[in-house]
Amino acid sequence: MFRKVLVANRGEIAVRVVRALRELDITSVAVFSDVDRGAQHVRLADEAERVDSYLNIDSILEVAKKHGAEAIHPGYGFLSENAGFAAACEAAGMVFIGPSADSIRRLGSKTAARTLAKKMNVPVVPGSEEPATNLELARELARQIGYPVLLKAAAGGGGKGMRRVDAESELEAAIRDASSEAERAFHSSEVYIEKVIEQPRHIEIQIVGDFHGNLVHLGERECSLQRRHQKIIEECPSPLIAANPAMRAEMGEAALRIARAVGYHNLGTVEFLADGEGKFYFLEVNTRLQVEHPVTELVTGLDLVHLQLHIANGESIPFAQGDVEWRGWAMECRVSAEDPEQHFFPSPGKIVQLREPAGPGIRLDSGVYPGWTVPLDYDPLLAKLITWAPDRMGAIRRMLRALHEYSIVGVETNLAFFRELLNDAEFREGRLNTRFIADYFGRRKAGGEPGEELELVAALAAAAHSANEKPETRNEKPETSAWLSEGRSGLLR
Amino acid sequence: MFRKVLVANRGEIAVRVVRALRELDITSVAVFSDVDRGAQHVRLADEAERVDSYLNIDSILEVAKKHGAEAIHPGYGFLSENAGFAAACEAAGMVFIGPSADSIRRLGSKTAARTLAKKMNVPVVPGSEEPATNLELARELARQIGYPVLLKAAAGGGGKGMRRVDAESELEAAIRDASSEAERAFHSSEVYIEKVIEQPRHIEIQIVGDFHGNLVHLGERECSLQRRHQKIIEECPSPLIAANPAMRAEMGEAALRIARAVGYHNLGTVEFLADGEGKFYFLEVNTRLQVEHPVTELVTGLDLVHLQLHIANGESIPFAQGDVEWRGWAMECRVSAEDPEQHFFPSPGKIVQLREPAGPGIRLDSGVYPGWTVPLDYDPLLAKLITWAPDRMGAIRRMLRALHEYSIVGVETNLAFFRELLNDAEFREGRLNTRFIADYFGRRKAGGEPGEELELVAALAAAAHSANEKPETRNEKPETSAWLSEGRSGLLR
Amino acid sequence: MKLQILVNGRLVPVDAEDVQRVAQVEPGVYSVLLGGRSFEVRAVAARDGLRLELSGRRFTAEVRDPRDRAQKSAAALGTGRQNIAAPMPGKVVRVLVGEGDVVEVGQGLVVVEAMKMQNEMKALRGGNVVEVRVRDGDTVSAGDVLVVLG
Amino acid sequence: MKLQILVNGRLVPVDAEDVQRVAQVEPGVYSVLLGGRSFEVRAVAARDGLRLELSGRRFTAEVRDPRDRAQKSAAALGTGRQNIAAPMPGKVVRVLVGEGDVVEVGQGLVVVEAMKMQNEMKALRGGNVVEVRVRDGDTVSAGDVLVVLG
Repeated sequence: MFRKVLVANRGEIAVRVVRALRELDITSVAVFSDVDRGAQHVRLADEAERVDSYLNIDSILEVAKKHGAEAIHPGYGFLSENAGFAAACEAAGMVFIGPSADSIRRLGSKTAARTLAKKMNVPVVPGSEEPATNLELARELARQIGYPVLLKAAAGGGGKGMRRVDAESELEAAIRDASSEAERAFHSSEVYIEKVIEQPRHIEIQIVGDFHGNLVHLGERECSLQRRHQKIIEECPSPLIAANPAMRAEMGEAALRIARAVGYHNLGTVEFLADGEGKFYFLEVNTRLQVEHPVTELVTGLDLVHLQLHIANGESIPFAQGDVEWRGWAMECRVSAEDPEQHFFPSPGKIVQLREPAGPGIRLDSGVYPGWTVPLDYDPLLAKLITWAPDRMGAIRRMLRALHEYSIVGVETNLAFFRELLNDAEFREGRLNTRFIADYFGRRKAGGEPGEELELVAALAAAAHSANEKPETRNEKPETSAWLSEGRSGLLR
Repeated sequence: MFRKVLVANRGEIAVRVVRALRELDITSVAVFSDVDRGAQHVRLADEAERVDSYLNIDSILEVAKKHGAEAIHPGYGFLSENAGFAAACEAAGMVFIGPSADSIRRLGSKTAARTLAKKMNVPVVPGSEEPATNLELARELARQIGYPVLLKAAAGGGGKGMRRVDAESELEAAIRDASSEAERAFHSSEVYIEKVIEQPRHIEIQIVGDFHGNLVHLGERECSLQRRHQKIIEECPSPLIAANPAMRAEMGEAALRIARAVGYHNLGTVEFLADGEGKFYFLEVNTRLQVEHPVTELVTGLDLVHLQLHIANGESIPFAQGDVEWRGWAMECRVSAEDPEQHFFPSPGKIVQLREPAGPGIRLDSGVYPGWTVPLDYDPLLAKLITWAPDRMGAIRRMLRALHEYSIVGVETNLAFFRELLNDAEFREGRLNTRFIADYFGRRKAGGEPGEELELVAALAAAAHSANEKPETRNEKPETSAWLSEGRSGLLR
Repeated sequence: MKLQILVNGRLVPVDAEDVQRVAQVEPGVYSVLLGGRSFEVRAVAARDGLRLELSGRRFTAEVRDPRDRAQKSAAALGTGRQNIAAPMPGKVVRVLVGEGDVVEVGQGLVVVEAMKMQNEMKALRGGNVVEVRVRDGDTVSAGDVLVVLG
Repeated sequence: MKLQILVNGRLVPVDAEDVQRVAQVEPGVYSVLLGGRSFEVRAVAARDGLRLELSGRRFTAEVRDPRDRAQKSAAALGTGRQNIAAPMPGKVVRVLVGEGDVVEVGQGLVVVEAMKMQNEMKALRGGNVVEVRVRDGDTVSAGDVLVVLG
């Protein structure tokens, strides 16, 4: 097995990979940008070195060489789906922990992937084969497909550069926004157009392949709950598939057909849209570890990051398709520094108080700690709270229990919003679709008044607090109460 | 289901039960002694009331009535195996979440339980039927059985009032210590004598029964690693049974025979000693939830506290013996405020810094938080760190990873000692017995010098710390650095 | 002795003895037992008094105390009703209106990008644009006024 | 500029610039990057300087600084080699020796009960009992001298 591996990422996923490396007795090398000097992944890694950016291939490879790393784990986002990076690793004699540069290239472009899917008899959503390079072409393509249509960045992922367009009048503005967003996110403004499937569910299949031609699927994840086209709650199994068990094998086989076509190895995820009747359409392939991989781990009992490392090391997948067992139900909430009351607007800043949930059936993959300042520069994801229980209702109740214990003070978060969602009748019935969150805001009831009891409790605590803080802070501004001042002296540099 | 349940306990187990109650939408009522006013179980419960002692039946029942609780969960220790308490609950119209007072009575006294076990053809360790009420009798009994012998408190548990006696010359002092310890712990000085089985493994069977006559065993736990006759590492499966799978059914059947004989319901644990050849001897029955129950939960996928509540509510066990499946390997370390370098001497005090492990395969059942003062008055158990993995080595490595992240500053703990043990070759080979820890101290190697690099790192941190603390603490004693002073102002009362 | 606490703008009288019974369990974290029920309150000092979190709800509180009053009124001045401010730091991607324009409720005014997401600042109510304080490419801090509506 | 730090009794010189590069991540918790390796150090002030935890090891450290010296030497006096002290608070269950007794290494002197466990304080080396400062039933605090051996 590798003796040393560099983790080319940050936040909770870098922490998760560092943990896996330690469990396999592999020395971990973290990289960090200036704002991340004191980040959790740097604290937990064996070695750490500064890079000017998580996107700078040269300086990452330089660190890898300097530290004698044998392989590089890209995590998700950043360079994880960059074929050039995969190729550069190989060129530098470094193992890229993921699929081949060729697979990334062939599956990375959505248009190319669509064509391949069609060729492999995997149903796709009607849409344009080539990117809409100019407004005229876009208008024409949109007319052919018929409104409403969806604009998507060709190189994209995570909903960046995505726009729904209901009428031609909106097309020009939407194209402009989508392209500029795509340009910023992926350095490619290419956008293409596809038909909107109404009330679709987002269901994806986890696949894994090795260098010896073994390809297995690990079942599905349903990720229909999305805001800004980004997933916020994922689960395994999918309520839809739990009701139609045959779909798992069907979709799994479809996913494996695409993987086989490119001789895929390591982890990958094939995303589908599914409609009410259980018809499903190929969406795209994510050629990397997925944010929501833990729900699959809790249900199958497999460790996907361990698996990635063994496979990259040339080992065979130690089980066959028939050995994969799905036990119970797992659900994940993506805890982010954002404000659901302001269109999920990001809310970076300092975490002045943090209490994390624990106990039976709880897994917390977090990238933060008390006193950590969530930087403005990156995605607002703070942690992933995952619960397991024998059934879906058990997982939901356990999630509510964990959310009750979870407290983050200093930045806005979506914790309270998750509590609401998990109590929503439609959510509990598993009637999900990708518009669920938007629709929810439509039927959302305003929270009632706190009531006199809570006001009295608040008053008592406020009185106790000021009685308590006065001695130390009489001569200071309120902001600089004892524990905040410690926090402020944060990094000594 | 019950609407409100009182938890007659403290520490991690009270927290664990409060969590289960919340997951079942049951209102939880915590009780607390004066030193526990700010304890974690009080913070997490819905309701809380002071009692003068966790052993005071009347005041606990009074609180239960006042709060309108319908049932009482006793946890482990304290009143959990007190038949009088179970009876008093019933008399007060309160459901006692555990077996009947009659079962507790019949299985609670070790001598009575031994007799019953014999009657049910369950092998027992040769020993005295009646307690050694006086020294003369003790001498005679010990001679009959033959040295070495073990003195045990008749009412006891957890090794309290236990003494090994290798020769008659030591008998008098041992009897004196054992009786006084038993008197203190259980208000009964009765001690009995049994043969010492050399190199025994401690293996116990988890049983569960309902009011409808269903009785199922959930497999074994091996708890051979003990200090002061108290378990510190437990695992499921037992390495011995993993090597001799037939033993699980054998021991399970033996355990169920005893349970059937008393019409047992709710959770119980039947403890055995097993020797090298896989012969096993009945030891005792614990008529309550066991400290180490989580390893069974992680491997079977069952929630034992949920199960206790459903059963106490009159529901049937929702599965049959054939449905119980054991998946993977779970291991637990009991993290305590004690100093392994001083014969595991307890070390109460204030936790000034706390970092807890998290992530894949980790479960932490903790009763403490940063700033909590571990009281002198109770058992030093702080938290239970449990890991799950597909196999034993995976569970061990994951435990080491978690221990690497785990840091408790302010009180002595056994964290570093667990790191040593888990790296011990004999432990990794699963060659366990109840003398393992004692023997380990025999072969233990002294830790090497830290080396210049670590000394330099320490020096740098020390310089940074004093540079950092000076401004705030120039005029204060070193103890009162910022976060300590906050802690000191701990409880406002 | 009674203390007067301003909670969400409402005066709540509390007994000093009850305050004594509140337990500080961690810095800024208070355990309150009231009528046998257990509550945990998290308090953080803010410009305008205290911000509290309790049972997943937010409260603002202010202990009646001469020293605090000055600060508060000072803070109050900061919040003009007509101003469209940036809720967080970011970069102005595109200004959609010019001074003198008439805008309707919900109309987009400025697009700000932060944490890799574009966010359109919308008009909270109809009116005309009195002032535009930013232009494309500007970097803005939280609270910076972007546009003033008359 | 070099600072002198006393680590486990050994003087270790450090560069002021290197100290500047140490990151305090939490109160009393320091992230040190040295030669590309990542270390986390936890520091707590104690009577006799600083107690540090690092890679699961314990260190004592003292920054050479006139103000500290007084405190330290004062503390030093407290630790007599002949004293058998209670490592923690508890209750004396039984005194096993009397003044004048000759004791051997490992011989039991006093039985103290704490946290529901009986613990026998043993002689660290042979000698004779100069003084017995406790009797059965006494309550003792951590550091209280129980027996003095000559």
